[in-house]
Amino acid sequence: MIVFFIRRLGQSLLVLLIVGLVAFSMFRFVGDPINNMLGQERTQADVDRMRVELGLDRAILTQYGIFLKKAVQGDFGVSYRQGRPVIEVLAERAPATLELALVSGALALFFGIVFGMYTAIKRDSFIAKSIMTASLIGVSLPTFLIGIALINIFAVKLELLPSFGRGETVKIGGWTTGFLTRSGLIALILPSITLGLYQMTLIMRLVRAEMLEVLRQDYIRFAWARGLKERSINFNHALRNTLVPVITVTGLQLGSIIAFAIITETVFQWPGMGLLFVNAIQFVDIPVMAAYLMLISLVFVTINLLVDMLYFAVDPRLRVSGGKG
Amino acid sequence: MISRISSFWASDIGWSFRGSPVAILSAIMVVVLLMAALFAPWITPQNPFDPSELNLANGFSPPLQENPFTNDFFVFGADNQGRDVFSTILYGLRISLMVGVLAVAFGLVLGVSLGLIAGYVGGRVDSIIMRTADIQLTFPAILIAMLIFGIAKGVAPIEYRDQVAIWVLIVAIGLSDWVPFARVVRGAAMVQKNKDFVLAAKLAGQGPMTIMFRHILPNAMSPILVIATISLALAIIAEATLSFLGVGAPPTKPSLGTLIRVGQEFALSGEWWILFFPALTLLMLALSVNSLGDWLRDALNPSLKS
Amino acid sequence: MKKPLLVTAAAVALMTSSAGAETLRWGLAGDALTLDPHAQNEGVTIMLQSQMMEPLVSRAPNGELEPTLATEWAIKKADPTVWVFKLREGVKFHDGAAFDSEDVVFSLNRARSQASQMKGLIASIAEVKATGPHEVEIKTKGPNPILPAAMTSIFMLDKTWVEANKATVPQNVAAGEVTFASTNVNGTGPYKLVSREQDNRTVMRRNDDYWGMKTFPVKVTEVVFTPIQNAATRVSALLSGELDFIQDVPVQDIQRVKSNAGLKIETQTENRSVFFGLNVSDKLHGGNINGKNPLADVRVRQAMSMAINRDAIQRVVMRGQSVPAGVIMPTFVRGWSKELNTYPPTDVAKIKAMLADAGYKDGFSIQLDCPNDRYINDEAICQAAVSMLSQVGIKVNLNATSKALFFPQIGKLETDFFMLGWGVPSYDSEYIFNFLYHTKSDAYGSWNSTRYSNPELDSQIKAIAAEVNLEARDAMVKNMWETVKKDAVYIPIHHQMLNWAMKSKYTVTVDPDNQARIKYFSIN
Amino acid sequence: MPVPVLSVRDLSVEIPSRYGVMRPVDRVSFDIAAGEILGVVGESGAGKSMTGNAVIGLLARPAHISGGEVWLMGQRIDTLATETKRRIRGRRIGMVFQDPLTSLNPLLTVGQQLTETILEHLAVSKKEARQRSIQLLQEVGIPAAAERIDSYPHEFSGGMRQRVVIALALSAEPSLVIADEPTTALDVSVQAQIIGLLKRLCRERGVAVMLVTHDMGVIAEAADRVAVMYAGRLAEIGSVRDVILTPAHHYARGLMASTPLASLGMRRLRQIPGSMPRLGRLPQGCAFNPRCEQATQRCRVDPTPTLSDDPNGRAACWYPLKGTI
Amino acid sequence: MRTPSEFTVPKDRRASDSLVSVLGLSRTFDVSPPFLNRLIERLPKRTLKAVTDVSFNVERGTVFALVGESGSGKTTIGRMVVGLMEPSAGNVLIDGERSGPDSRRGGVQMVFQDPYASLNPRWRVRDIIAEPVVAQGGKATGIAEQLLEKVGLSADDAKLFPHQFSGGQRQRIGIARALASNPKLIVCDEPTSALDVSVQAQVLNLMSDLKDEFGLTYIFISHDLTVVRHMADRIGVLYLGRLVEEAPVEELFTDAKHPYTRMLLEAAPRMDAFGREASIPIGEIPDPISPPPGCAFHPRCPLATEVCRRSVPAMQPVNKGRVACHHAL
Repeated sequence: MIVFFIRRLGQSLLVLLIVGLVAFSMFRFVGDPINNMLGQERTQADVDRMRVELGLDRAILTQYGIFLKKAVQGDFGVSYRQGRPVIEVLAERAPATLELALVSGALALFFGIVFGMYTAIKRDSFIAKSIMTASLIGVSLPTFLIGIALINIFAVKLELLPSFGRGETVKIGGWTTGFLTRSGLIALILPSITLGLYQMTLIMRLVRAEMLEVLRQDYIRFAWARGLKERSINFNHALRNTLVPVITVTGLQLGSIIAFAIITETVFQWPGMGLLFVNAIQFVDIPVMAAYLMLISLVFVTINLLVDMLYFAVDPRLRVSGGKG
Repeated sequence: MISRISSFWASDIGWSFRGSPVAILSAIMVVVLLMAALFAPWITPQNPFDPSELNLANGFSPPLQENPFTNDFFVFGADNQGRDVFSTILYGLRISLMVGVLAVAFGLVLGVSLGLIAGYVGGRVDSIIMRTADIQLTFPAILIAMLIFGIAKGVAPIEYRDQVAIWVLIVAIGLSDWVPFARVVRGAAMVQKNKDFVLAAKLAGQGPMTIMFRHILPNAMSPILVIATISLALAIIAEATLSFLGVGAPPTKPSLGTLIRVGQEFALSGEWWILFFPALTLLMLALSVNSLGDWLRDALNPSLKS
Repeated sequence: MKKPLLVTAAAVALMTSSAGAETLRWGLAGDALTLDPHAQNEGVTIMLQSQMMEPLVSRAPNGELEPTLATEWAIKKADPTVWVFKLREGVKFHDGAAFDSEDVVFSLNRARSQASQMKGLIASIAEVKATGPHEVEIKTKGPNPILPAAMTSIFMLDKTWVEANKATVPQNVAAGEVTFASTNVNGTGPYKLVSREQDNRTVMRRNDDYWGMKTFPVKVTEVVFTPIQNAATRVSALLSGELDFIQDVPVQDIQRVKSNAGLKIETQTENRSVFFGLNVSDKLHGGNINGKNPLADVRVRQAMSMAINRDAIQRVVMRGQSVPAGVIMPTFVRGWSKELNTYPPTDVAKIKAMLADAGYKDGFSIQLDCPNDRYINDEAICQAAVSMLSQVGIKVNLNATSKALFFPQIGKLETDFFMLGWGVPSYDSEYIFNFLYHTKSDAYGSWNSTRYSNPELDSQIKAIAAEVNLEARDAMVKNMWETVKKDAVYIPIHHQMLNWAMKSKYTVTVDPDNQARIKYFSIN
Repeated sequence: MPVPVLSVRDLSVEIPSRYGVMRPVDRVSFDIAAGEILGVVGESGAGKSMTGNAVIGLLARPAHISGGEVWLMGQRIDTLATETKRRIRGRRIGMVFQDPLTSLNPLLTVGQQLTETILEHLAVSKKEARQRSIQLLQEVGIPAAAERIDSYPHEFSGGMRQRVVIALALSAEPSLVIADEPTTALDVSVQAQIIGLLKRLCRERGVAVMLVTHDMGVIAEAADRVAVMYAGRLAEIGSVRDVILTPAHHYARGLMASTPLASLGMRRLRQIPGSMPRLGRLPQGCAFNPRCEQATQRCRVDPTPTLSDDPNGRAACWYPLKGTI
Repeated sequence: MRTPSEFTVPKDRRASDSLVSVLGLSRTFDVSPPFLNRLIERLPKRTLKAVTDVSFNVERGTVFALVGESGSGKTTIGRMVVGLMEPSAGNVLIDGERSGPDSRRGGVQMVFQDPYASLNPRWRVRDIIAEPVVAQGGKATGIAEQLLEKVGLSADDAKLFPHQFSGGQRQRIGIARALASNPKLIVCDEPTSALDVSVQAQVLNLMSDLKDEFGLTYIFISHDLTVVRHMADRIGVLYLGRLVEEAPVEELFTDAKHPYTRMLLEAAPRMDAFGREASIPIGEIPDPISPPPGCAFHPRCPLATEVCRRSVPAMQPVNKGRVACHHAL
């Protein structure tokens, strides 16, 4: 267990380093930040001076090295666009994204599992088939279109729900939460549906497929033969075994919710990290982009790690053999 | 060819196909859309990719109404550039399908090769490939595509950026797509390589390449096919999504996704047709490909057969 | 009208104090980059700051210069290089400190310092001197007749406050600096900062001690400023009643907003012209055609200009929300005239003849570089141009990219044919000539990517900068415009229109610089 | 004669398929008395497992009982409501599957699976259920049962697992146990142990056992009576000694003869030509007629013979054999 | 660790024509936990001895059977004989030549246990049968059809796919494939254990017939003593990777010397054993990763004494066979 953890940690660090390097070498192709940082009245001399000041004249590896050296000390630099420490900017934005991801993830997970189980158990029923077909629409239209459609229906036509933003937030320590106010909660509805729909469909399909696989296992038949209640068989036996393979994919899906939030946040003007990243790209705000990508990798790596830990908790077979390679 | 079709018709898969109206409907839809895309130049009244055929004065012509300035007539209306929406959809469908199919093909070839090697060779090679897959997953597909797009835009000679865009999309989407293929093929390879027919092949003196590609791969085709189908739908949608973030097909040669991105700007302004028809086409395409994939998944799963 | 329940709740929550509070919820595509007034010379940044801070002189929505923190200004009789500004008395900063000449000297020097982004605007200033508690003298390097106009976005800070908070140097992001002044404000303006989360929400409350309470309407008691990047979402929010005022309404949504009973649109031609630039040098960046650069031939350039059907662009792409242009100079700028603004009608036969005359009977191929996120419908305009040019035989390959990629390309002269928009904050032709027509060099012509170089014009540009005799100056300018128009270095397209959408109860004049200042909003 | 524990009368199972309706079980009748082991033999596809599944009510859709009756201790059970049927499973009929590896839920401890079954069927406390589980494990010969009860299935060897499965099948003291190829997956030495265990339990508890297997040796060792199935039909039924030594049905004779033991010392084994026909492609008349050396026109044309066509009631054959092989 | 025992066979047999010589064959597998685990959790390196020091001869034209329960190493030996696996120690000589990857050139073939897994479901029968020939670059025209008829199927079946055949028919196809490269030796790994009794008889008969017709030599791997008794000339009994007894078939069945062999014979179900109360074997096969010291069978052996716990018995000739037991019966 410990060994496994250490090995994973090592791999994670490596992943972070690689992601960082890849990201870094990509930035210079996104554009040139200097034009955005200097006004219309700048002269060529200003541009050249700025380039040197920002260190953009140096080799990519050198820039990356400097970035890493500072990053290790917790210094991710100052945002070109906002002129504030990147850490501060990210910390300010993180709650919005994380809360949105949490809610959409929970929605996706809950409905994904419920619908997935239902469509697997009642495979041939009309309702199950309808759910399957309806869910396809969730993955057959781009997220942004669904978001825009929801805004048009629920905000513009019905005037029921807000079309943008987080509503009122409450600050608790360094964390701003929208969970504690009515408007904050209501503002979550449309974006979390938009964001979660796609993931829900994927999870549902996965759960269904795995469940169908598990349902034909001998131990399920044996459970039937022992006269256990259907509920107990479906939940205690089938679902539990379904969850083992579902955990991995679901973990990654939840991770990608944060990445997908880029689009949802743009559509709903959700003041989270995704929107920050889009702004950063437009402005070529290299420190923010770098920190964001590293953060996303960190989230993924952490989720991966948690998923693996979860395996140990769920599957006793792994506990004995000392973990998989 | 005919015998192939008839043998398909008579097979278990064919039986399942005949019993599924959704599958039949989806297949018809896919075929119709494919044909429409393929024969677009002969079907459409206009080549929307040729700027000299466009007349700005036709801009925003509503469907089935004559444009008062030019007396032109458009079935699905015209867009903001005076392009015939119908023609543009068919041409856009071509781009979308091309991006989708080639991206999936790219991901498939990459994923299948790596998965086969990982599963068959095992050991350290397997670890390296699968850890690479983990890293790949760590980098969300959208971000990969955005960054690759950024790079290519920067690296490619300016003159070629337009053409490059499509290929970049293909590579970017394909690159974010290979992991599921690799995983499933690796799994299949690990199962199949211990099957006796592989031993028999080794005994016959077959080399690893023959064994991997002639023996193991054909037996992993079912899940590959299912993943490919679903990936195709996902790739087409991904292209549309990327287009929304400004990294899609160029506006002069729009894909369905680009059309939708452009069209959504007019969602509130009354020119519904610019968004509606492309979105409907995309929906139908993705829906029918997805439904086919769904059906295929169930039909090819021997465990579900009664 | 129905209001979203929760939106109302939010609004109520924000109206903290006085009864009869008037909250203006204001949406915009972008947000200010900083609150430090000298750190960024950027439109939205200046606009947001201008609600809370003030310059000596500002430009009223009608385009006239308006006394603000200075009540009078004039060139010193004895010395044409010295401007004397009389300061308004009794003005207080938000923290209660009095405003005086020390603050002006300090602020102007801060704005002129190395790290300041505003220094380019007032580069002509040689020295600032306090000549009394409410009088300052500004000495320029040479005579500068338009100095006050150049100072409309140089805001005044409280010296004591800045020094106490160690923000004496403007924030220098490049050096990784963060200053107190970039997130806090202590100005003299009509609104005080309540809270600010960048890119999310900035709340300002009326400064009831504002010196101009009687001069301006200042009816809005609270301003909630929300950047909403996605145009569709922004318009939706206005339509659903979640916003009261949005700038930059997409042209296609104007009709929709107008048709909404509670909303209206205010329109004004913007101080910004949009045009194409052409590489007029001997060498095409993309490689010469038959050993020559067709764009070097003035006949080709004129033919191309003629091929652009400005009226069609105006009607279809801009839906009428533009003024077709014959000159790359916004209509308010000194030097603009009707004759200059004329443009040739599109005549395909004539264009083809002109091209044939220049030796391009079968046309040629060229790439058009275009931003897709900078000007109103920039990409669509370029697409339309591609189509129009192709109809006269010029094959155009469109390269539309984000401004982050586009502007560096222009800066590095990696383009032959590009779109550009240009606003003139000084409302004077000299600004255009300086940046767009002067031979590209370290200090001049920094936006001239056409490789156009006319030594005679260059010397004229330097001459008008120092010419104090307005009549003589106007004549020179007219002459210069005729020269460049004849050379067809740029292909003018149009002057953009501004459309501000708001609740019908507001009355305001649209500012040509797109600088909304809430103090001008009156409420019926 | 006392009421048999299990009485199956003319049981038929049908599966609708694209090739028409298939009948994997066709009018099968037999009884099992308390304390008796009935061996059901036949080759794969003969319908022996399907019969077991039909008795316990575990047919997987679309297979269903299309005719006949199943009586358990004088109560008809095939027509019961789903819920009542469930209560019978495990409580009154226990079942043992072929592969002990897959019969147990890998994620639950052996104790959890045992107590779960006991609590489902018997009105005992959790503590008692656990106590009972330990007893059961002891009874089936698991050493240190009190400690092993909290182990997971993968921590047991194959033979031990099959013992656990038997304990599970017996946990609610059923009167009938259906053992479906319980030793096929086991090594010879372990197989002997499991057969010994089954026989002992049967004797000690007076349980009726339906032992489904393809191994004539196992039948000979364990069963009291034997039923031979061919192509879904009962070919022959009788005491083990009779059926093995003096088979009456030609198929049964061929089956016995083709075992290597029966042909000991012979150069070639006796063999039945051909193979069992696929369901849905059964020949007219006696299903065995294409492979039967003595088949006559009657065998090919007349309706399928049944046990009652044999004067001795042993073989479903028009020309039953007499005498030894 | 003892050196591989000097393999001795009775003098009169030495001159005989032996096709296969297995000499001191051993195979170990590394089943150690990964390096980092060993480092941190201080776990030792662990090896699984699948086969230890096994020697035997197979005469040309005879059937040599290897019997044993799971984990006895019989399949591993089979794979080493055909050259699919490299021995860790010892040699396999076929016709005097070392078996290895190069010996796969057709001289040795294999028939597999599971007729469903041993034929590639995506290949036509023709290609399956011809593969050993085609892979060596040989001409394969007509071979499949010819062999199909040899194994009792029809030449027309060559164009079909495996799933169109029953289990017995598939095993016939597997046999045809083994014959395609004209082998001297066929290793049959539980060729009938997946088949029904009546079909098993058919396949066993076919194998006997082919052996005579082609002059083949079989190494017959099985756990089913009755099948082995029918097919084999000589039998080797394996327990936990070691050969514990080797003898001609009749001698083994009538007069087994090793207690394990006896236990196996006793435990095997018999058709004449109605209601027999067999003496049930004690215990189970130990974990091959950590086998008991000394004679691996001692924990289950009724005859075990102190010496069995301490030392591994050497192979000793008895009558026409050999046995490795301190207390051979």
